[in-house]
Amino acid sequence: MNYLLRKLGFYAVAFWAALTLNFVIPRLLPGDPVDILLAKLSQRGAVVTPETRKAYATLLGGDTDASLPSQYLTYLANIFRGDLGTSISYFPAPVTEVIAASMPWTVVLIGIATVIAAFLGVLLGAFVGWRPGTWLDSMVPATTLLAAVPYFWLSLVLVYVLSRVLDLFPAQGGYDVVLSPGWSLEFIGSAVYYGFLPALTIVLASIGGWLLGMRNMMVSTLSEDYVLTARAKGLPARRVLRDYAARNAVLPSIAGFAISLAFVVSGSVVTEQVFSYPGIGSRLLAAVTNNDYALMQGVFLFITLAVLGANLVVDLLYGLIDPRTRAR
Amino acid sequence: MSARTGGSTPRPPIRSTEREAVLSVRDVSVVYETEEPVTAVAGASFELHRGEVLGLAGESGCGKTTLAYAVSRLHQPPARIAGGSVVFHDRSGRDVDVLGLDEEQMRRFRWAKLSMVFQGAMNALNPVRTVGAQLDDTLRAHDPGMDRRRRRARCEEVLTRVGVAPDRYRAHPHELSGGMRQRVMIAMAMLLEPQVMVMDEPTTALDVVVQRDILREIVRLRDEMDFAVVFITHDLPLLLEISDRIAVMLRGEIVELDTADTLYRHARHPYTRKLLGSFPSLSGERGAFVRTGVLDQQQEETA
Amino acid sequence: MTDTQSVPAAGAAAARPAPRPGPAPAWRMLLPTMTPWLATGLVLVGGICLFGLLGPLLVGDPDAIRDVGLQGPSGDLWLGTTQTGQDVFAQLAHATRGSLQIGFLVGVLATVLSAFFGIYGAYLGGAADEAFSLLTNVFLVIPGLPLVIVISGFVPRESRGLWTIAVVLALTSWAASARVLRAQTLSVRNREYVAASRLSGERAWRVIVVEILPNLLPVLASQFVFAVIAAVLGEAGLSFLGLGASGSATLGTMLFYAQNGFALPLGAWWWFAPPGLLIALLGTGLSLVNFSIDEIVNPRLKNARLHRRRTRQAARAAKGGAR
Amino acid sequence: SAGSSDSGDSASTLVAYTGQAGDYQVNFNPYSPSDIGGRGLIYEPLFFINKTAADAEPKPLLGTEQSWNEDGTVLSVTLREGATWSDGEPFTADDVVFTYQMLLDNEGINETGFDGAVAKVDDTHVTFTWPEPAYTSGPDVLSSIVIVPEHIWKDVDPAADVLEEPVGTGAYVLSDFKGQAFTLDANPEYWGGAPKVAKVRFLALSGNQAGADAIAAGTIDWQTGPIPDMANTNENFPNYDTGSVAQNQMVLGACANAALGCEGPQTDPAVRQALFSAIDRTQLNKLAFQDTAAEISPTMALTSTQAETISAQVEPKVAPATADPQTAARLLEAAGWVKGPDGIYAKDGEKLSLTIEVVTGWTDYITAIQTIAAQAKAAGIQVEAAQSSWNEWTDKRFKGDFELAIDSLWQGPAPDPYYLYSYFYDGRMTAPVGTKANGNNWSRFSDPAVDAALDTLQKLPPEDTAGRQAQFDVIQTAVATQMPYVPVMTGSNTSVWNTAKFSGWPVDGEQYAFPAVWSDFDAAEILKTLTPKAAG
Amino acid sequence: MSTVQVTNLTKEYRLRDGLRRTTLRAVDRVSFDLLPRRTVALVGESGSGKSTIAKLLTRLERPTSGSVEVALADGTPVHGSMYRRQVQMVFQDPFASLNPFHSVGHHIARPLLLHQRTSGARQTHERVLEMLERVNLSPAELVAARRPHELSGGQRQRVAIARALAPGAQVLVADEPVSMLDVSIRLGVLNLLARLQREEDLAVLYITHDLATARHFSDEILVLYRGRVVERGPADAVILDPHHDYTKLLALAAPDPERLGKVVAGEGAPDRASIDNSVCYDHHRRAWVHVDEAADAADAARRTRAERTGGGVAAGA
Ligand SMILES: Nc1ncnc2c1ncn2[C@@H]1O[C@H](COP(=O)(O)OP(=O)(O)OP(=O)(O)O)[C@@H](O)[C@H]1O
Ligand SMILES: Nc1ncnc2c1ncn2[C@@H]1O[C@H](COP(=O)(O)OP(=O)(O)OP(=O)(O)O)[C@@H](O)[C@H]1O
Ligand SMILES: [Mg+2]
Ligand SMILES: [Mg+2]
Repeated sequence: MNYLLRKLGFYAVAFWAALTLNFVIPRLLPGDPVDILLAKLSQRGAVVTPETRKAYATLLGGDTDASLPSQYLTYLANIFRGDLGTSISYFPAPVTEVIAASMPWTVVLIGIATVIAAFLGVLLGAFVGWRPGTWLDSMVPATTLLAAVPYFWLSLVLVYVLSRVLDLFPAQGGYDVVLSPGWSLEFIGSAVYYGFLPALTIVLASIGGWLLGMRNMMVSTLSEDYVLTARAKGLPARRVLRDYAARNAVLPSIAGFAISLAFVVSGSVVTEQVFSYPGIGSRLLAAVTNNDYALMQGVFLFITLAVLGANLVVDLLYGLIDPRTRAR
Repeated sequence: MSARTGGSTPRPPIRSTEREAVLSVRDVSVVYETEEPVTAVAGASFELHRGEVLGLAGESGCGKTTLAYAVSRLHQPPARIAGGSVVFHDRSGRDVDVLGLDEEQMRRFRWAKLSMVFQGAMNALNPVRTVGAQLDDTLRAHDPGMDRRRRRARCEEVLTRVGVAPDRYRAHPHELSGGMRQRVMIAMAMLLEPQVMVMDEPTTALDVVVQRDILREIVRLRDEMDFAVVFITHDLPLLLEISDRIAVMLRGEIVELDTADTLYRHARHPYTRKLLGSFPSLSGERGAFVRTGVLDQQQEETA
Repeated sequence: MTDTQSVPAAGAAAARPAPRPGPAPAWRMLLPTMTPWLATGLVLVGGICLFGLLGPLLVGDPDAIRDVGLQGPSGDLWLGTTQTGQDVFAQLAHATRGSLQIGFLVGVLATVLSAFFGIYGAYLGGAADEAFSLLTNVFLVIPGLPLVIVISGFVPRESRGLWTIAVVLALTSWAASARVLRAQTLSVRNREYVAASRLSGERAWRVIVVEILPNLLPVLASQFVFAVIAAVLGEAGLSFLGLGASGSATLGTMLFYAQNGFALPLGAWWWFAPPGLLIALLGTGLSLVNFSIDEIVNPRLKNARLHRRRTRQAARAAKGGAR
Repeated sequence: SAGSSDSGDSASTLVAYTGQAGDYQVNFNPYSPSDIGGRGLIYEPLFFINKTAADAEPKPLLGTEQSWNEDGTVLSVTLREGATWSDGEPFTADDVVFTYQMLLDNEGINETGFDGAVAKVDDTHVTFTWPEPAYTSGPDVLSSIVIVPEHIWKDVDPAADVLEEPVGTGAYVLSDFKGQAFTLDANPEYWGGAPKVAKVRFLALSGNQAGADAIAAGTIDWQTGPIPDMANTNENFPNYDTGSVAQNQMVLGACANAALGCEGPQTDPAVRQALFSAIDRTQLNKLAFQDTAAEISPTMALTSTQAETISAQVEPKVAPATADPQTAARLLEAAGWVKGPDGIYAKDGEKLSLTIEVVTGWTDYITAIQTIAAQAKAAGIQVEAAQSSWNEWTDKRFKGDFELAIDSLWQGPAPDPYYLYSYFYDGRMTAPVGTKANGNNWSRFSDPAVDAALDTLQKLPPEDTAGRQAQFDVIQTAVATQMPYVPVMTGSNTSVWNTAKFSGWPVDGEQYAFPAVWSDFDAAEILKTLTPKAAG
Repeated sequence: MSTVQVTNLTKEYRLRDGLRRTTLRAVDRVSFDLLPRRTVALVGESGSGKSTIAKLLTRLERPTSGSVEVALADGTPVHGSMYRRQVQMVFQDPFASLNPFHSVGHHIARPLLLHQRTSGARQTHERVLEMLERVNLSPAELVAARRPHELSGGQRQRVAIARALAPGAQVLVADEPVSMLDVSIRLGVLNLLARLQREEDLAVLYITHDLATARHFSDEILVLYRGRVVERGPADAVILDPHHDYTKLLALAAPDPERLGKVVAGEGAPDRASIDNSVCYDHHRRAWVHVDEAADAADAARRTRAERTGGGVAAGA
């Protein structure tokens, strides 16, 4: 219970910090985003009323009338009302709508890829760690090489080889555009087919971290007394591996999910760009190249929110897996 | 030697020497194959009799743990048994050459015939599994046919035996105190009613008072269940109290092996005598301590 | 080893000296043992650093164009030319220097930040520690690159220099290290020699720098190496997106131009592959070095590595003994 | 959910890529700046004018005939009978009047600057009236303004509203919209008969590279934009062919007018001319433009369709193909620049160093700048590129916050150099640095003689070639000597199209339209002309 | 020659249990005096507050209430950095109390320099060697150059003692100084401590859970149970004639080879739940004293002492 409360408390703080960061960044950095944004809006034909200006000023700073604390409060109020302004690159769609359309793609892509990478990485790591010094150990430097390759470079190479040369997978997009998005089997199949390469990129590039972490923990765990005890008890090797060594070694990997997820999300932003994937990463980049500050901020906020949410879930799960957390 | 106010209970008769052997260790040598190979145990031999407590004493690093591991073949790769034999004499009369067993036979042999309580047993329980699960899987590994209810009953029985409430079956190790964890480990060691238990410093990490409780428990259980104990510690006074016979190790060799009483009063090896001399007696004279004059002075001041 | 098993402080296990202390000086403990992996890593990193340091002095003008673009590698132009006929090898040398520069810069900045928040916070303890570690954890869960992208989006190109990018990358990458450092510091701080030196009246900074820091050097080194990898990768990503430092040549900008010039579709692998590979090799080299540093931080890893050799030795000896 | 849209005979579906980066956000308001394309397919103007032809005879669309009155103040248009809106309503003169009046009422959407008066004569006739002769306004009025249905648009705010279900008279109607693509179906009720290409799908990809990949994969049929190794398209992609028409003058536009606040070496005409001479265009064409760019005249008149308007007083007529560093040096030294020890000229301690603004992702221009930088360096001019987003770049240009910017100038609604001059060289269409110019003249060039000549040209009927040429002489002399936009080359908009699936593309012999996907009205003409090859 | 007077020393730790906060009284109104050439032993089970007292005494922690007053032989109270010079500590773990990165010499030289006991490198070095000789580490020259991990546990503990004495400490707090050493060298280290104590007139607080050494090494024993003193008096009296249940329990638990085979199944374990730590048996007074009573008395004694500034006062109670 305490654990739960503490975690919830932390995520509340982290969420608040992200909101505040979002508020602070445009105010700290040079440039006048509000004017640029409004100029663009009026270029796009929107009527810029003093209210519009005020709304963007609370979002992006530059409102000299109100004091900083009152700007901050208005900003928070706007956010909680779900008002993130209008996107100019997708004018006149509101930012929230643009994000809502692309968020599911990213969530599913990264979610599945991360789960696969974590699962495979942990599995391989467990085996490599269980038998240190065998040929399996050479997988460690190999995956390190993969992890050190820039995501975008890897995805470009994959596109070139698997899509252009071998023509196995589509190089762009999230689904076959002939189909309409929906829960039809055909569409889901196509989404999986289209998502394969981006997911493969993420899996390849991130599996090394999981593997290495798991292997190192495995090695440490294997020298714990309770593993020796388990062996001395005459348990079959498989049971020792599963219930004593791997079971305990995997905990830090799970606890370290935050770091890896933030990493993967970062990498996938670039990956999405390469694959013209309809996810939130490409929206973010589009927003940046178009100086669409409102969208930029919104996307950042949503990505952070999603990462926080995922971590919260993992942390709560962790509380179930590791009984020690419940006690402390 | 002045008498202690509490008076000493009479020592039980030394019974084990006359009894048959349960474990014969002959000339066992263990080498650590490191850069320069270390012979941690050099030609150690002893016989363990049914139901006795054999103490193994010696300074840190003299090879006590290594010997204990070698007996149950738990040594990890840099270590290698360079020679000797370990024979287990089963109650059924069958002799088992421990060093000759294959992996699967060894797996079955462990714990069923010979169990261990490890040095630093505080960490010998998996922190993320319940005590019950860890007891249960031991039973399952050795008796796949046993049904869940009977296993549960057995686990609760051994827990009760060592003085842990059976409702702690579902507890996680961190919910237990150090002493309780140690008891659980002892319960686990008894689970399959082995004929030999090797205890490697089972109480070192514990508080003096708790340590006492555990020792008492061990002795009581031994009396009840008649298993033999190899008790390893560097605490000679403690060994003298609980063991029937004591082996003193020095740099990998057993330099002296005798009954506790003989060893205490008529130690032959100089090293044993040195060890004994290092322990001031609680109720006895100051021994090697040099403290003079201070006491009287204080008396004057407080007066 | 001692004769007591009183539960050591977390991490103290790592500090326990080897069973048989040799006459080696303490600083040797900080040096990783040479392994094939470490050797490979050092050769890779050393080679790339040398290439980045000396390469630019030896190659021709990386910007000079030639009439024919996209020539394949030849004796003259080792890695062929770009679309505009520029010498890829020369560009690679300059870009390597640029990437190393930013990697090193970020590495230093991030390490300093993480050391401050991790070590100082943990040393002070109490409210400061709580605040610092909260901050660290918050920074940890906020995804870095999106934040960097947003910041880059707000910073006008003119002010998006090398330093800006370095600072931004450092700001978003120190947290993980700080957490590790904090844990390590907490364990070191509780060691008795720290208390002893405080007892002798040492000042706080001296306790941190002289007593605590040496123990953290392997961790710091590992974190530094990690920060460099992350920075090189992060910068490459940013440059690839066109958000990198303006006016600097890095491997990322090279890839940007290669992508821009359709290097891959045109089969100009000599233009597209080397920068990416160089990043990967640098990263791999640094990671390999890091493995060895990790072995100092966590000696169990080293034991695992020695395991195989010893198993073999033991098996051989057993066979010899049996005969 | 909708399930899959009608399976669509893929053989008669044309997939086009407009160059849009990122997903589409639905908006088919042709007057909104975020209109997503396909405008000419759904909506139609009165006439179509083929800019790639030398003569500009308007081709009837919703209008069938047009004529000027004697003094060039009244333009009469006869409208098509029997055209219907895609919702079934008939198309009438009222719609035309409504549309033009809407432009007059909403200044924000009046991009062509229509400033006449519109009047309905009868159900099939309308007139456009100007107080002064306005010959040059004709083409815009006739061919650049799409007619919208009054019965729907009377309730629409043309500047801000989003149209999700467009109603037009064009050859196609919207069938299906998704963020990644939208599909248009042939309009069975089209007045000219339903086009043979039954479906057109516009894809959203992430940029040129993705487009090239898609061509390689055969997933798109028509794209306008660079693809690798263009010269060998036929070999690389046997099903595809390229077509390009040199129509856009690529320039290094300078913030040229110091009087309006421009700063930097580029305000010196000698510098701009030296830069002009320093460029090795053969090399540039090879390295940056895959040899697809064409020669350029310092007068900016297209050498292909507008050659006869090039003034005899301007020398050379065509920009030199190779670099001429001597001339560059001569020009600079005459203007007081001195070569420094580093080989770069300097004057009063200021180095001759110029920054060229370019948009991130404009791959050919980025390469071009790299090339020009190396060439200019040989001539003692230091040039470097600065990449920024399109918006930022546009902002800079219009605010005068730049030294040089690479861009291309564009043609007017008809093949007449007048339009380009009036767009880019009219001193009244600019503003001081810091304020946004209200026209396209972002170099801030200003010359009263040019302004007067432009006014005169407006009043001269197209037939009066001699009179017009006199004015062109004035303008072109100024353009070539002042060089506010340093001519680089004439850029081709290269399109790649699938010749295996469709025939009838506007190839060299039959240049019936400007072949760019994004050029709405041309695209409409092309799509109406194409025929699917494998009908089965 | 310095004396330490500890009066009603109390330490509370704030524990955070999720959102709740509780306080744990680790040390509760403990009073005693440390006099030159005299050793006071603190015994008690794990967690009884022994180390906490050591930390309070050496000012590694601040007391919640109560006082620790150190006075020089002439009665001048000691403050500030002087305090650090006067009161030093020897830690339990010889492996952890020396920094593996510094040479043995460095460990001893630092306090010398910090407290201006020596000036200049030469003098410091000579002094370091001298200190090492005093703790029987020779050849000192060689030992000084070594690093801690090149020494055995006993040697290390001697270095730690030398370091503690380096600033000229007159009060030594030894927190289980030998419990981590091999049995065979424990006596050596304790004897060394005793010798130094005699030579330097040290006041020593000896913390241990080993009753046997406590008895032989100290003059007075304080038995600590859950933060409170439950029995105090001359060493032999406390060990050989324990009054408090807890002391009895401890004595019973201590192994005594004289009682061969004492551990038998039938041996009854005293019930710890019934042990009461609110009373203390004082062997000097030969009477039971309630903690509150003792605390009041200590306060009173302190006040009188303050009035008589510098007058020697008897130990606590
Ligand atoms: N993994 C190992 N590799 C090399 N040498 C080892 C290893 N483990 C132990 N040794 C050496 O073997 C010898 C015996 O060690 P062992 O652990 O058996 O001693 P011990 O008597 O149990 O000591 P303690 O009382 O400290 O537990 C020691 O000298 C030790 O240094
Ligand atoms: N920093 C701290 N924060 C909170 N509680 C503490 C702290 N230090 C000690 N304690 C608690 O104070 C009590 C006394 O601890 P202390 O270390 O003084 O015991 P000890 O008698 O030295 O035990 P041991 O024999 O195990 O060394 C314990 O219950 C301990 O948990
Ligand atoms: Mg041992
Ligand atoms: Mg303690």
